[in-house]
Amino acid sequence: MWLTQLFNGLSVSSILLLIALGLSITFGLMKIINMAHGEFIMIGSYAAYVTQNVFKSALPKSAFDAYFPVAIVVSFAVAFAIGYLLEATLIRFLYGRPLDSLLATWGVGLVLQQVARSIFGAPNVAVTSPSWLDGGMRIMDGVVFPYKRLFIIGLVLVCLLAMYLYIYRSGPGRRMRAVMQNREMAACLGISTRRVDGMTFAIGSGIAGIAGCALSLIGAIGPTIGTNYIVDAFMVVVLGGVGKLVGTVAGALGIGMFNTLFEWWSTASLGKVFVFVLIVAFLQWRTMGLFAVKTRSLD
Amino acid sequence: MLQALTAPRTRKLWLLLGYAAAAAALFSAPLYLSDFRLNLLAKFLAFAIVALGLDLIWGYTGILSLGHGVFFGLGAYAMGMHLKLAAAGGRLPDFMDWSGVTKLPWFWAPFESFGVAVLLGILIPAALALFLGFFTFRNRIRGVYFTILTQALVIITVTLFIGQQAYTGGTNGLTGFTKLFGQGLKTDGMKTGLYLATVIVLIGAFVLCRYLVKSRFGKVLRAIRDGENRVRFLGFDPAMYQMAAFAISAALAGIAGMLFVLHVGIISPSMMAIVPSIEMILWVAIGGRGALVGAVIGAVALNYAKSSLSESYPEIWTFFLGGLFIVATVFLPGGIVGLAKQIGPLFRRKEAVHDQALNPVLRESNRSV
Amino acid sequence: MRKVHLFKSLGLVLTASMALAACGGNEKGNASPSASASPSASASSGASAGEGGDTVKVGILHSLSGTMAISEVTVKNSELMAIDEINAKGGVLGKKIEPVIEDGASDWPTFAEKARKLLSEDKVATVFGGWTSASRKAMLPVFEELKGLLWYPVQYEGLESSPYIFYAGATTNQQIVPSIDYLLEQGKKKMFLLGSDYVFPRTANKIIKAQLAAKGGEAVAEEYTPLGYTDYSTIIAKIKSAKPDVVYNTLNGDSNVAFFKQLKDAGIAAKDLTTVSVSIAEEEVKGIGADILAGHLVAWNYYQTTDTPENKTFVENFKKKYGADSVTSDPMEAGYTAVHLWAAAVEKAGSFDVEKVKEAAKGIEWNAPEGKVTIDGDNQHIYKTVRIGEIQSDGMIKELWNSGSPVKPDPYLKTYDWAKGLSGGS
Amino acid sequence: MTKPSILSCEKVTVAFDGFKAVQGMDLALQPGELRFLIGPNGAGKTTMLDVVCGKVKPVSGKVTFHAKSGSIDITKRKEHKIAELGIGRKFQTPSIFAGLTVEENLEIAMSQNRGVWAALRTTAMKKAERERIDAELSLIGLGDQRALRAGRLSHGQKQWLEIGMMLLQEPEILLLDEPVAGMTDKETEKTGELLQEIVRKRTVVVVEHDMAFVRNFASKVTVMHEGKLLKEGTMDEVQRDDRVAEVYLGRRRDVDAVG
Repeated sequence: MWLTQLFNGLSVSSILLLIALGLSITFGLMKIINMAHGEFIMIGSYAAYVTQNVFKSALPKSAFDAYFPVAIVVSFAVAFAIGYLLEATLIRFLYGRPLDSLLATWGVGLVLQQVARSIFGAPNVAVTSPSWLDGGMRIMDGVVFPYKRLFIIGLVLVCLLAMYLYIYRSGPGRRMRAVMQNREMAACLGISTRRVDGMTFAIGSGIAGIAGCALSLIGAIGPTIGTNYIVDAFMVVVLGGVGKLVGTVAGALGIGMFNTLFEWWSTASLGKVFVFVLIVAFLQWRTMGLFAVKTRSLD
Repeated sequence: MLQALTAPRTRKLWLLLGYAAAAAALFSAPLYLSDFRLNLLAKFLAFAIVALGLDLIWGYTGILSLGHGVFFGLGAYAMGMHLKLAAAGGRLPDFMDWSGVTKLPWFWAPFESFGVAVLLGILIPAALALFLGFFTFRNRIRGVYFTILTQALVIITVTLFIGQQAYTGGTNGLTGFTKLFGQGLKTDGMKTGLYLATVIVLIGAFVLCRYLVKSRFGKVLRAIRDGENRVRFLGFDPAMYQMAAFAISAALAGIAGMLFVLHVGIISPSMMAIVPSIEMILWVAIGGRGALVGAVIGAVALNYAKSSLSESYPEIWTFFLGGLFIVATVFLPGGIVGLAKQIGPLFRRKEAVHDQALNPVLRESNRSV
Repeated sequence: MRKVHLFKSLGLVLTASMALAACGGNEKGNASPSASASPSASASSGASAGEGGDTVKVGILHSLSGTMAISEVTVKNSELMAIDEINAKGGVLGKKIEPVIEDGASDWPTFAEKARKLLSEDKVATVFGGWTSASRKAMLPVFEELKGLLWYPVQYEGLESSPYIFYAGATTNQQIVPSIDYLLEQGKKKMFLLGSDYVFPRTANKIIKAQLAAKGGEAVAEEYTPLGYTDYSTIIAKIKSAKPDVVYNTLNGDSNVAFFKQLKDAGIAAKDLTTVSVSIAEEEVKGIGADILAGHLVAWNYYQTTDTPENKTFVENFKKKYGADSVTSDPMEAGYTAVHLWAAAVEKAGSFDVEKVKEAAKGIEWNAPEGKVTIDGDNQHIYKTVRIGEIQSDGMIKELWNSGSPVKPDPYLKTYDWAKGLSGGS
Repeated sequence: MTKPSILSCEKVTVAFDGFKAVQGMDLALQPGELRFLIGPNGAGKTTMLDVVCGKVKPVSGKVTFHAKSGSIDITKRKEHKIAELGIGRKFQTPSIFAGLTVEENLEIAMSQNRGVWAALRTTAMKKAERERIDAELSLIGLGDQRALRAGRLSHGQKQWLEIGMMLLQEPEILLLDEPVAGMTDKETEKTGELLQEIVRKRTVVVVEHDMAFVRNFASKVTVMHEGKLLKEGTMDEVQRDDRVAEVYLGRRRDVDAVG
């Protein structure tokens, strides 16, 4: 049983990480308190839904299983594009005003929900998962690791690796870090901060889109699903320490593991309460999260 | 002529005149508003009291709390418990009966008395704020960390209230109130009375906040907003001031919650959740943070907009509401009051009020990460 | 800082008077603001108030935004369709019904506010609305105070009988109690009770536990997850280790999607473990995926496949109006039936007066899509046929068992010996 | 030089993430002394001030404040307590309260009962307080700007306002971090005058880069390098020292964050 629970903990952590990764960019690096992050996850889910429908209606049945990889790309692309658009029209007015960004993106979230409702209707829609993700790996009697869960864990690792390489090992990533750390200096060095900002926000949104696509495998797809994830995503990023990729990973693992553990011992509701009490208590001790960036400035 | 109007002495007169006119308009509202609209207005005015408290902690002290729904809810539950007991008339409240509770829980008993209920409706939120503030402010948790922490508080409280259905009424909350002071809650006299009581409490809260803001306490709060550490090196303990402001703010939210229950007749955990808590912040943001009048205007105007938009466009009104938030926060960073300040100089033909007059408030209320 | 006060005060007066004036203005004729509204909303904008002229206003109050919109919007649609049908036949008492649509926004105080608005501003003859118990509980005092009429279309936890509410959905003895009996008869005695953490599941499970205790069954575990919960891996692990015969599922909304998807992934199919759900109807099946739900059981009073002539027309008309791939479900049928029952009661009373309609409604029979329904005059609930169904891979639900005849509603379970003490003194 | 010191730091070591910004530093101040703390970037000067005012806690070492009321170990106190005891600190960047008026800034800074209750009860300034502030305003030359928001002052005016605040705070020891940085010559001159005024009544430590400015004052200079004490003495002595010359003129080191 402990093996199943360990796996479940890992699985929950991977999902938390997936929903928080995009936010660790838009919030962690750009300091935009993006309350519309959940809605980008929703966009990803709907993109998966639309891709599936296109495959269903336009392509032979045998090709259907291939829709999912395509859906991941489509989800990323759609969320990326909407993110880019949002940055260009709205977010760029909000740099250096994190709390204003909270309020404005809250409004964006409301609008996006209503857009989804107008396009796809209020009820939930269903995505049929590809057959190669059905079933699970039988470890031993009674212990099954579902393929979807394994797939999500793998997907998270891939996203994480890609993000790491992009941020820390590529030219655009270096420019991105330069802009996020010192905007004026970067501008002086000839970096187009406008373009970097746009790209960064779009990438963060795109990753949220991937999360939405993956979550369509195990959860609901509806206009308001974003609200189910948004608070958890913020908790993960904050617990880990804003602006630290490794912190986000640790935050996700911590919350995921403890949540599974507490839920197993008590009930889902109490487990949730425990985890949040723990987060509050933990932040008292490490006030800037697990991996804090130390600064010497006065405020 | 305009210059004469704005001379220092007449300025004060105009201000007083403005307040007097507003008060007169509010006090006479029962004469020209229908029952339904009066009830709505009463609810908005209750919200304005929360907004005042929020402005104190956010606009003046620079601490953004996304957990005021909890304080509001605790006050509301205190009043709700009293009303529930009054409605039960000595028997167990109906939901307890169904949940298998046979005896009134000890912590319900004090709420039998109206006075105690009101007192607890103020003290419990304040005490919780002090408790949370004692740790967080002393540990110098601030900015976005504090904000997220208050969200955690919301989740914890809401989950607990829902889970303890036998004692709190669960998701349904408390409703089905009938009596207050032995009188019917739904009589015309009672409704008008409750409305007027709300106006009086609002004016009281406004006067209190104004006093606080003008006192040296208020100056220290603003100093903390501008530079918390700097205040520390002047020999003040910012944590104590933040705790005090947070507790006062929470108490105001509790008072608002109590009035809300009296007008609306229901309190449920959903009123304490994240969404209402964020909406409360929006009232202050749109009204104009760092200006008490702004908080009141924001709460009333935004709720009025929400009500009328959803009445006129029930299926797509969230489009407009969302759009309003976006436009207001991006293009009206000073809120309605800020707009007035910007328009003001056009009429005055004096040196234009530079952005900076407002900037510190915005910058510091934004300072977080 | 200096001369700002003047403008502050001006702004204060301006806003206050603006708000008040607008409030006041709106009160006189609600027609004006909605004139330019969307097509369905503009239906509400008539020159007449209440039952003046040749129309009569009724309120439609469901969540059109927020988390509950996923369920409630379709009920609104079926209610509007019923209104259209009645209007096409000449209306009630010769007057066309004019729906006034309001959004409860998944927020209970908003339900109360809008109910009050419908009754006191629009002066509607009756209101159809609500879904969650919380929204009904929030509206109840308003309807009792203003002596308005509410038709509530969803199955619920019972223990209520307001003189101003007609309960068109099932109460516990028309859904949960017979479904447990059915399971026990099938020899399934060990039950795992899983629900969302709110009032309906907790009350339902309390009843189930009493019933099981009296009839030789056993509740092996009772688990609640917060509303909107999305990860059921731990719950599924708990189910595996408890090894029940049945999972009795009272989860709500998005949680159902997550639970069933993850149950299937964990390698548990319907043939391995029976689940009975009371909040999953055709509409929800569509949102979860029929491939995932096929074989699982549900308990309701109506399915799209229910074989009555009335249902054939109902489904046909609904598809015609809302698209060929739309489905009908129990709450939609209940909302539709409620509108027709009200119209019948009005015709019988010869008046829109609430008290007269209430009096006339007693004992009214109507051939609904679910079969014959009768209003129980004692508690304003409705006699309904109970049906256990199995979800098919095409998304439809096949009836496995039914109660044969409509069951008399008993919201307080007074006629069940084992339920003594459940509803306490009230 | 045998007067009892008012402040003594012994073997103070400060570490940030393993990096030792200050290592075994000793520093003793006589009452009424004006001491300059100089050294290249990264020498640990500002960190030393941070230790004395409580902003940074040393990993080892002792800092003792010999106040009139007795000796107190600073390292165990919180910042606001240290400030209450009489150690004032002016930071490198002017950190006045931008949202408050000049007058309000001074009002807050003034030595007073700093408890919440006292602040809650105070609505207007007493006559004595007003007079103190008026005097201060004319000293720092901001009388005309008293009702102006401090955020709208020029850079130099902000520095003076802050010095004025420090004076009203009436500390026994005043720690100044680069008071003339970024000032015009004229402003620097005026600041020098202010400083002379300040020194008359209290002990002052100044961190400064501007050697010309330091030379205006005939007082003791402490040179720090790589977190350690390099040389202590008069300006002339220090300038003649070979090691000091090497540090300043020799190989330029890369400047890290600790400056």
